[in-house]
Amino acid sequence: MANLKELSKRQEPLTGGHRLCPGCGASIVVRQVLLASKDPVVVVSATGCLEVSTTIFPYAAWKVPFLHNAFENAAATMSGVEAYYQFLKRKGKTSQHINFVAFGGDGGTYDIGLQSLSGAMERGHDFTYVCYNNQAYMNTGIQRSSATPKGANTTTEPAGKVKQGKTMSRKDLTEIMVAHDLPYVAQATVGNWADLTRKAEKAFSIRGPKFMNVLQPCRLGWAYKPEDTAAIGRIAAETCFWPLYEVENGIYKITKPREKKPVAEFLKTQERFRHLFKPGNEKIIEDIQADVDRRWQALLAKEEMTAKAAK
Amino acid sequence: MKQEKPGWKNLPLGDVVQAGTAESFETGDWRSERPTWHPDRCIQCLQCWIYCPDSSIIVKDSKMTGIDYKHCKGCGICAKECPVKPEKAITMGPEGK
Amino acid sequence: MDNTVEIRWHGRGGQGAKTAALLFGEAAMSLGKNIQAFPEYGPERMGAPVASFNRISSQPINLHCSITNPSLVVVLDPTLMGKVDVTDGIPKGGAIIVNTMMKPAEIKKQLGVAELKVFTVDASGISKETIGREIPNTPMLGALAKVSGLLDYDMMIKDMEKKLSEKFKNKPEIVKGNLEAIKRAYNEVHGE
Amino acid sequence: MVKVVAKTGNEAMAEAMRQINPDVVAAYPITPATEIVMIFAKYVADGLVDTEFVAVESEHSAMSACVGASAAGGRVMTGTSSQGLVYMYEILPIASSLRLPIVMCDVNRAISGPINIHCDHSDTMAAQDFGWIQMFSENSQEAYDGLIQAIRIAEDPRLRLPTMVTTDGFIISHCMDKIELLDDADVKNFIGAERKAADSLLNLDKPVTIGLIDLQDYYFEHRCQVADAMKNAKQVILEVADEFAKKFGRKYGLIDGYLLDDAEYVVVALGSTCGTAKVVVDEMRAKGVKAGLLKIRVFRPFPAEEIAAALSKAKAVAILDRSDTWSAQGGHVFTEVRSGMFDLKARPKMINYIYGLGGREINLEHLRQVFGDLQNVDKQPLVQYLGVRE
Repeated sequence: MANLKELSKRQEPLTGGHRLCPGCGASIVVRQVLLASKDPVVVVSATGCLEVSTTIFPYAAWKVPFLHNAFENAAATMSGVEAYYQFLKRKGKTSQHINFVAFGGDGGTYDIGLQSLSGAMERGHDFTYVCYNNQAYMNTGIQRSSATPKGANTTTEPAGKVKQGKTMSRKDLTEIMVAHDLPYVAQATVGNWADLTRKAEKAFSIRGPKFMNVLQPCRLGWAYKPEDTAAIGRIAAETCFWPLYEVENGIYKITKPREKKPVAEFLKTQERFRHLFKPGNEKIIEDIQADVDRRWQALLAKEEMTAKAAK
Repeated sequence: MKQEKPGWKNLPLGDVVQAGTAESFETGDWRSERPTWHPDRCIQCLQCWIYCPDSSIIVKDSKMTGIDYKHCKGCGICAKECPVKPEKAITMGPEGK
Repeated sequence: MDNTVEIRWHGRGGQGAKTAALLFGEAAMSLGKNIQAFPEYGPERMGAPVASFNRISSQPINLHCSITNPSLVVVLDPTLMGKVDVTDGIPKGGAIIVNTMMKPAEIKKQLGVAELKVFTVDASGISKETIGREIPNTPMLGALAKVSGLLDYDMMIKDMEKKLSEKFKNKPEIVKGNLEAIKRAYNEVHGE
Repeated sequence: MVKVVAKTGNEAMAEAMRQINPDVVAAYPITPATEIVMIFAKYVADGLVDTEFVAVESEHSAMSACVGASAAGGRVMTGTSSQGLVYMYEILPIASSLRLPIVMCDVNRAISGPINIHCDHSDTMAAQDFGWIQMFSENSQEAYDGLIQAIRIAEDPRLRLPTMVTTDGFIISHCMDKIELLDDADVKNFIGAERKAADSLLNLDKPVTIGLIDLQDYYFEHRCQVADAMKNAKQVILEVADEFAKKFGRKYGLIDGYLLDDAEYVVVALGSTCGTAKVVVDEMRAKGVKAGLLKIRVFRPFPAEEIAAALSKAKAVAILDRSDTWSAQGGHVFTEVRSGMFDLKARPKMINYIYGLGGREINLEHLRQVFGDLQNVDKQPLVQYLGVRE
């Protein structure tokens, strides 16, 4: 795996001068993923924070080729880009290897873009889809998505007098992608650059469709101080709210925290969960903890089971 | 000085620009907190560089050489992630003193 | 318009009424005619009564409306008679060709169409004997060629042989069987 | 060498696609356009084309993939119909604003609801505002010729506009007709061996960002560029048609008249109905009525000046719309033709017929009625629904 000195010699994928919030995790994801590529990259992005803030005409922050089409179709758009590249390769018009990377937020990936993503993954296009997952529609003002966790305060499922934020648990898109039988699926977070770039490197070393679900703390929507972005990402992993793991050809491999911290350690770092700490809401935090534990145990079991199957 | 924007006849056809034009766009004026780099304390671990959301840690030949104040928005991630103890190699202070 | 002949084919979904119209159209085109061949479309599935159509003309065909008064009607499946009005719209002097072992006079009586010419041919039987299975649409091409007088017999056989040989390169027995079916139906169709 | 064959509209379009040999095709099945894709998929499976075929999971993804492949620099085609086109609507104006010369076969079918699989022009007409060139076909030959010309038109450096060529669902798409094919080599020479893209996402030496967000300060300018290209498109379409006519003998215009020059009573129509109308024009002429037909081949850009000039001497004009705007003021063709005629000093009386929705029959009798009405035009309402039960 490349160390930081080696990474720093690579082409910087983004310039400064984009209009993402100070402390935004999305551009951290982009830089850490794309720097992991030794080969040239070509990027497609769904509509979202990342896209609108980095490409305000005539100011493009991307130093690598970049295409935006619409909100729900980054994967389908990339299918076309990759198809043309395959055509060029087959016809002997290029021999240059390119790593194709599609970025989408959780709204454009979990919700409106799920069909497009599923289709592209099933068709086996050779590209890596990276969901920069900040667990709500941050670009349009913090509306809930199916990635929004239980209890979170969003503008379309707000905490109020009789409701305490989102009532349903989040969709597990990583597992949905695993069910597509992809050669590589990974879950990572902002805050552990070595883990994220290693997973991106791994994805780039594999031919076929790859999916990476990267938890991206959002200082606007989660409401915390801008310097905490990476630190909160790390707590998400340490509490197993967002386990770091990868699935390569069906075999699970989990990066286990040294000590599994209570989920409240994660929840209390952000305003979006503040109402849960009011008297009377203890049960909700207990439920969230139970949910985290159940999913964590299931994950451990999958690791054990698939390790056996691999032997 | 305000620059005249091109009319449709002078714009290239289609919604396309050369890569990296945002470099000329200043976001340094977003800053209310200003990072200061202390080279004497810096251990050149590049944690600040890999976590900077604004590509504003200047690295030359794998060495941190300064901060791009034209683009740095002053989020403070670099200072927070700096592992140097007891005093960090990047510290935050108020902007525009 | 005057020399345009309009034809309607009746069959059941899956019996090849559409294919028959296409084949007849292609054959006529090969012999220098202007043609149209089109099926009637709906969500019907296998077994449902279906129809298909031809226009054959020595002039370019501009018309794109449906055919309501065909001068020639081909019935691929005799069990349709009585369930579908196969004689609908046929003008006086028009002809209907039925795949059946019955005699033309019997069919004429059954359909109650004194003013129409009725022809019959046992296309199912012919196809079983020549091709080895029941596909009446192929022999009916021969019967229609005879009754319509639209296609020169020798030229049509030559053209069919060429097309079938291209399609079934490695199966000469299929080519032979199909040609035989067309020839027999051409000769065995009779009417009054 | 001219090769005469019998082909349905779908087969003719698939054959044109084989000869065009696009780099990428992304498509999804929908009646009655499915056959085009099925036939083409077989060409791919048999190695008769070099195309990378992407069998997407929806029309939305079909158009999205087309945008991706075209932005990457490829020559890209697709085919669809009705709901499929409607599902693509969101991406159609993106294709034109990015100046991507995607070429589409659109088999005209009514749009839901109620669900219906048969022909009308609602799908294409509702897509008229997305910056796509739209060409209608009277028959399989026009669809075949139009598709080949569409590649040249779309990729012309002055335009770089996506282009759709339509046929009438079932009436043409499934009707076997006699058509003349061009040699593969002639098609290749006519369209050029490959697309020469101005910008390519895959050009690593000159990386570009495509599809930026435009705010108040640039959006209007970019849309104006599309408007300007549409203005130029008429000239380009005619140039391509002229070259096609010189090389292959078949001549096409933006509009095509039939016995129009001295016509007093004129029907304006699009697509297959024009063929049927020609038969009635002949009938009328035989009776001494100066009847004529104006066929609109190119609907986008709209040839308003050409139509106005062609109709200026007519006494009465019936405009036939196979779609409704639901404006209570007539169909799409009617409002555009009427607006185009406004500046004439003397205008013929113009009336509108909305007909054939959902595949409803339009036959000789209907057209005879229209020509009859035109001879008593003062007694006619502005808009009539032709062939509907009351």
